[in-house]
Amino acid sequence: MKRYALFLGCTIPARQPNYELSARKALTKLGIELVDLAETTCCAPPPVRSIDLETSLAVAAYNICLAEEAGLDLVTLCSGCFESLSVANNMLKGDEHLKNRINRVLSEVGKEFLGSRSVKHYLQVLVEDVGIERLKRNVSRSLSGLRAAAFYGCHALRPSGLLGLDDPERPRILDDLIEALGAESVEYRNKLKCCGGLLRGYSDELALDLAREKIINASRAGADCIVTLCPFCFVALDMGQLQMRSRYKETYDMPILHYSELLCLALGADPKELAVQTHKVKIDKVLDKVL
Amino acid sequence: MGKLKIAFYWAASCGGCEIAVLDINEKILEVVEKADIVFWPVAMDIKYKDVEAMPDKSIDVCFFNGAIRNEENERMAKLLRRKSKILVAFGSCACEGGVIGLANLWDRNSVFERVYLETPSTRNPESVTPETSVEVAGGELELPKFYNTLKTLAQTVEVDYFLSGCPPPIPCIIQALEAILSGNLPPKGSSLLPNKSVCDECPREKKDRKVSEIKRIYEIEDDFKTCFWDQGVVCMGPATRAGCDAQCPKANIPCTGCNGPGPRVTDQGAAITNALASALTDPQVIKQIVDPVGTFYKYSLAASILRRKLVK
Amino acid sequence: MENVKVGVFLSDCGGQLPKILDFDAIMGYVKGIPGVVLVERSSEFWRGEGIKKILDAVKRGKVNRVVVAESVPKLGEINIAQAVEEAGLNPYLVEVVDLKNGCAWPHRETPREATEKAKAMLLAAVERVKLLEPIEKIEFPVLQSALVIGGGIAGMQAAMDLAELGFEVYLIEKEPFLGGIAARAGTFFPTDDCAICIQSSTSDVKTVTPTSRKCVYRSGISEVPNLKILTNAKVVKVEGVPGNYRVTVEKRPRYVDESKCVGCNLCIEACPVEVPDDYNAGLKTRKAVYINVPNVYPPVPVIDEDACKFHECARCVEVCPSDAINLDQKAELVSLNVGSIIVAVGFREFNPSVIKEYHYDDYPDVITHLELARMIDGFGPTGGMILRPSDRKPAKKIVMIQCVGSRDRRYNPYCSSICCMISLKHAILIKEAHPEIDVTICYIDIRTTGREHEKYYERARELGVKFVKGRPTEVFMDPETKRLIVDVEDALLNRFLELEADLVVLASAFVPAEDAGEIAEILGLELGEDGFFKEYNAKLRPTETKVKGVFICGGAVFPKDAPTSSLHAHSAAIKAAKFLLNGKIVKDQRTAVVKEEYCGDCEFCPVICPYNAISLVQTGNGHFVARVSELLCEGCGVCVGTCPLNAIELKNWRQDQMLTQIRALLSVKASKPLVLAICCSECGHAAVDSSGMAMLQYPASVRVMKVPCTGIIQVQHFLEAFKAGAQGVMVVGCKSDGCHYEVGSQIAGRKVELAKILLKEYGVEPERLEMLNVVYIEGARFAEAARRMVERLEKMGPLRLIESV
Amino acid sequence: MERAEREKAAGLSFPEEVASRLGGETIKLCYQCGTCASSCPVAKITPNFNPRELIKLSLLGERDEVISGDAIWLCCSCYNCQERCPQKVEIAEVIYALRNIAFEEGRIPPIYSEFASALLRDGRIIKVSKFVEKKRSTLGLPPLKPTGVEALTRILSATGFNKLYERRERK
Repeated sequence: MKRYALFLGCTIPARQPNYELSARKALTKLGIELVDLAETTCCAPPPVRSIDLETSLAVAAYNICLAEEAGLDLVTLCSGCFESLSVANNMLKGDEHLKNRINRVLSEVGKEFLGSRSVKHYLQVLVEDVGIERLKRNVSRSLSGLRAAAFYGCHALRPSGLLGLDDPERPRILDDLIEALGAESVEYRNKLKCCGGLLRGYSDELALDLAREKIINASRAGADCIVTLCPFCFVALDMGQLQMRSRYKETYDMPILHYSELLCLALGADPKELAVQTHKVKIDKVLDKVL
Repeated sequence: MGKLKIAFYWAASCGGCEIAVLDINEKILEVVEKADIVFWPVAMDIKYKDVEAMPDKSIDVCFFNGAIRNEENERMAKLLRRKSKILVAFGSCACEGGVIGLANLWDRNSVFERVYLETPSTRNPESVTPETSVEVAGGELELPKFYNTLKTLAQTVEVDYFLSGCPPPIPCIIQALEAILSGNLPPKGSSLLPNKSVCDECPREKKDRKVSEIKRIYEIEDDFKTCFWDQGVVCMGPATRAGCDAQCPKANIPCTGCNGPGPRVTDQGAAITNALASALTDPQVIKQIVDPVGTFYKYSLAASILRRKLVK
Repeated sequence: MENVKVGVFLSDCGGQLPKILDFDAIMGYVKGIPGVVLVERSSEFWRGEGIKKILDAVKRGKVNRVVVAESVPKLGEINIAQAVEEAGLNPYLVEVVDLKNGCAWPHRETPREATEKAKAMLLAAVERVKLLEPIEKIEFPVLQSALVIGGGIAGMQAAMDLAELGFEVYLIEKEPFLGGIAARAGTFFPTDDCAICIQSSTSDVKTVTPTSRKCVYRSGISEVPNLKILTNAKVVKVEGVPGNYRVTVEKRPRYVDESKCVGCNLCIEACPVEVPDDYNAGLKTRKAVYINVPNVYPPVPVIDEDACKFHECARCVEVCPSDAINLDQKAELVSLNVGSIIVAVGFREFNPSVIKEYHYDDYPDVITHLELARMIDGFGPTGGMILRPSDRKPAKKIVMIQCVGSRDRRYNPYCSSICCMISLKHAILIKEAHPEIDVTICYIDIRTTGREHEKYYERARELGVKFVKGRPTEVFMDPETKRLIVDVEDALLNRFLELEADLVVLASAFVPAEDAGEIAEILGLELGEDGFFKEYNAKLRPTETKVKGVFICGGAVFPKDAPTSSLHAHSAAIKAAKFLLNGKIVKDQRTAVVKEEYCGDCEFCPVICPYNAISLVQTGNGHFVARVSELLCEGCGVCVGTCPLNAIELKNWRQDQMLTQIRALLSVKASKPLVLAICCSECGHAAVDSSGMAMLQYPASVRVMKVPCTGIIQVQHFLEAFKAGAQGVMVVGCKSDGCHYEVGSQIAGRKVELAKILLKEYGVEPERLEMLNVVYIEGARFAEAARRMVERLEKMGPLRLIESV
Repeated sequence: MERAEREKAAGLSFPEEVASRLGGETIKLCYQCGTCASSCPVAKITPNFNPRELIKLSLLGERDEVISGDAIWLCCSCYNCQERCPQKVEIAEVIYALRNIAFEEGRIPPIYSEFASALLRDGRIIKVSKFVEKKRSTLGLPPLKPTGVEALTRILSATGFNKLYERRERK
């Protein structure tokens, strides 16, 4: 059994315990042990980076130090956390000068970044530690007939040089994982473009425009739902649709699912255990199709 | 022909050279069969005045180890020169000043301060340092004057042969003794070590001779077969006389240069920096050298071109 | 031991020098130097009556060493050396000093000091000349033959030039047919003629004028006397020395005997195997036995080993009327002896698949320009039609994307230099033949820098080619219409465009030939960071390499259009001819030599030698020692400056000679702090000369010593100079990337840095040592640095090296 | 920014100032090919943001326009441009560097100051409400482990983040 330190970040515990729930269930069921670390903080994502790049590196490195001390690799459910921590981890591993600079900051809290651990997105854990084949064998409720639009968002893939999750131009990981559950992964236009999530709060208009395009393209391609791998994208597309309804006076009804929720369903979970009622756009259409 | 008369003397040195003489093992029997040892303070009870009493040139060969650190060393060097037909500078200290030659980075006062006052183990509440004469009960005591600059034997008197090394390699001592006993000696002024460098005897493989980073020995994972230079470690082998059979590199320690510079070189440290400058891929690497003098001149500072640090 | 008799000949430059220098004092001083037997004074010594005096003294045996003080050093040196040689004295027993530019003029404000410096200069010259030994010249034979690697435009042109000059030439091409990348390109700019059109052989003068051009297969290239063409062949090994290379060529089997084939092509008709035709971008198929296009040389089919079923089928053997097909042919090794080699391996198109956003690898309608060129070619797979590969329907909208993999720091940072012209040429050809086709070129910058090139840009605009200033971010297929869309910002409009396209043509970068690295390795040539062959000197020796007798030309050096390739090829041919012409290399032996008994096998010198002139050999008693090639050594002394045992020396710059010179220069005192300036004989000393010529003043206490290259300098020399009384030392060499011996000045710089570290430890101010990198025109920089050095030393106060014991 | 860097930055031209900062190092490599602009999802929907223009303005030294303008805050950090830039300009990082400069000068959008104050107070940029925290057990989730607010505070004061933030507060 492989053990990981689970890095929750901010959005998930604050807004999406249902995501955490499904991810914990699925991973545990597939033989991954998750350890919760004390004293973690925000991963220092783009909003913090915008204020001070050095601070964001130091904060990310601090959190990695906690994992180093625990002797565990980190797994994240959030692409934002994945990106912040991976970028810091790989930048510092590759740049002695920068590492020393950040370690001078960390010495204030008695930590030293060593670069001895890796940071993974839970999709990587599913592919690398569980394996597609084993995943398929565990599927007790095939999702065949479901047309799912895989949505990668940005920070799971880019900057690719520092993340290495998948090919940033032709990613397959989420598509493969969707198809492993028996569903069909549908192609749609501008699949790899941003959900606009990071503009929320600064320019809701632009953020919604970007999210809207995703919803339209996916429905045009005949998708039953959009599958995300990041709580930020999830909010942008799910909550986003409610806001779109009032802003554009149009009807949007595209269910948004975390991949882990889809996975739990395929592994045979009762939707009630997953607290899916928290979704702003109801996912009953999807449930009807797969149950 | 009668038995040869041989003398050994020990000036400023650690005593290792004396041990090396004993390390020739059973060869010593052959030596004493063919030669009488007439003067050897470490092993025999003979006073200076006995040496002074000897006729000039009455000693056939004198092996002189140690550097010239003080007045007494110099007096004895001159005395033994006068009494000996052949004077051999024996060991790094006599030949190149040796490790103690690094004291030429300081002067008498700073050496005294460090040695007699500052070292953590020193208890010297009255701050006594050596004086050349001291009044004591019963008269005046004289101590030899400690020089500001340590000299090699050749900087003091004319030397006939050099047998460097810290201590000199045993096979070379044996060869030298055989040459002396047989009278089959090279031209005066020669070294009794081979003219090649340690590299010539070293089994390690040389590769591209490019140094992009200088490391100290503990910073590398030695593969036990690649030349230290090609692993980024400064090894004095290229600028050091052969004769030791590269015993340090063979024991996975880079050469530190105890056999002294090659026959056509006066400055061992400068010689190795030439090679280093050629091998560096980036001039900035130069800054990674920790203790350059200690690295390049571990045994030969006193014999180098500039000989010592300037004292203003 | 020879009795050394030095004659010193002092030119007063037509009476100019005595206005500054006290000639009587100088003459008196020189007379007193031991070994000097004759001192003469005249207005000039490098020609006329003056040189006769030197000749006379040598001929009559009065002197056997000559020191001349003359103010035209280089010219004078050559004349004097020649004259002395004629008089029967070895020309390397002469030393020339320049008292005008090196002393009187730059110190004319301090005549007394200048006089003292003149004494020092003459003393150093006399002491040096006393230690000089005669140096001989050696001749090495040069075979009258050459190998040209690569049968593209450049290789063919160079091979024909050399063959027609009378040398025996082998032209080898790794493909089965001549022509190279150019042959695939259709037509050429700016001549608008066929790609396969080259110069015609001058041996053909009976029927056509020698100025005419012809297709490769009509050019008579195969009939040029002395020229032997080997196709389907590659170099596998090169041994030997310049002038006498032994080359092993592997000739792969063609399975069709060139001497028997009559070119009827019955075999091709009969062959049942069809495979995609790579040469034609896979747009059509070809047989297992094939020729690329009808007009190739040799006009003999070749069998594709990977596709042919050989004896299982053998239909071609059955139909061949001349019994030319031999399915059992084997690869053979051919050994060639040549004096010179020209590398003309060309370049190839970059595979743009790695730029995934352009989808070259998975959208069939995204192609490259070479593929488009095949479509435009009437002999090509579409007979000149511009079709979409996906469905073979005519393309109506074409978008070309420039700088694909060029000017891209992720792949090739350089500008491939010909892609703009290729795109313009193709756009024009398409528009002229099919005005209805919409052609858009997306560009970052349009570069049309050659003569007559801009007119292509104009013509394209006239014809209605559209230009969009912007590099597209991606090519994608609209999921609904399945058409290609090029997503680009037009920076001039400040607007985003989604350009629909039937065909997207990528102006893919041009990169080094696949075997460039292998050939470089075989020949010991250097490649640039870009992977192309590196020229000896981009400005002055653009077709030469560091390996004597080996030349480079055409696209092997950098992507080139046809005119430039031709030009380059002719240059390489003339350089090769010049090398071959005498039948021998005469080389004086002012070279390095290893005292083998002292060589410690540390193996630094073979690596550092910029000319690969040093190798390791095993001696009789089992030691490995370095040995210098008398042919390859250029006498720079970089090895000398490296050797930690002083086991290697230049014959005319021995350690004793250098030390003697250092001490002599510093033995005549000056009122200001003495400085030794060690200058290389190239840019370093040229800058000193030029400062003198311009009468720029610097203190006469700066004493100049000339060495071949600063690479010869050792750290010991600095220390010896200080010990001999120098208060400061300057090293004056070429700019580090302009060193005439490649690495010398760079290494000298590092030695200075290292020595500064040592000096600091010795308690000597590191500022007493300085490296100055100059070029000839920077005499003012030298004078300024010399003045500053002396000022600095005056402030520091004197250097007292050994205090009393 | 480290003190030495700050001192170096003073008196530099704007492009150099940006290039001397963490994240801004690659700005001068830009040759205005526009790949970033056509890669940018935001630029396609608003005339107020174009990464190519933003870099051009910076390279021309239009410091005020860049730092006080709206554009630097409109980047959605999707890294599409950076991924495809043929000159390896780290465009997203350059924009962070520009935002850092703006922040140092007290120009910061309210949403970012909300993030910053939440971070300083809770160690998270989004607060976990008591309600949600209590709900965890009913969902069957383990209780949240304490955050490292104390360590974070020390890190933020070591990097000067606190002061940056306070400066904004004063403005």
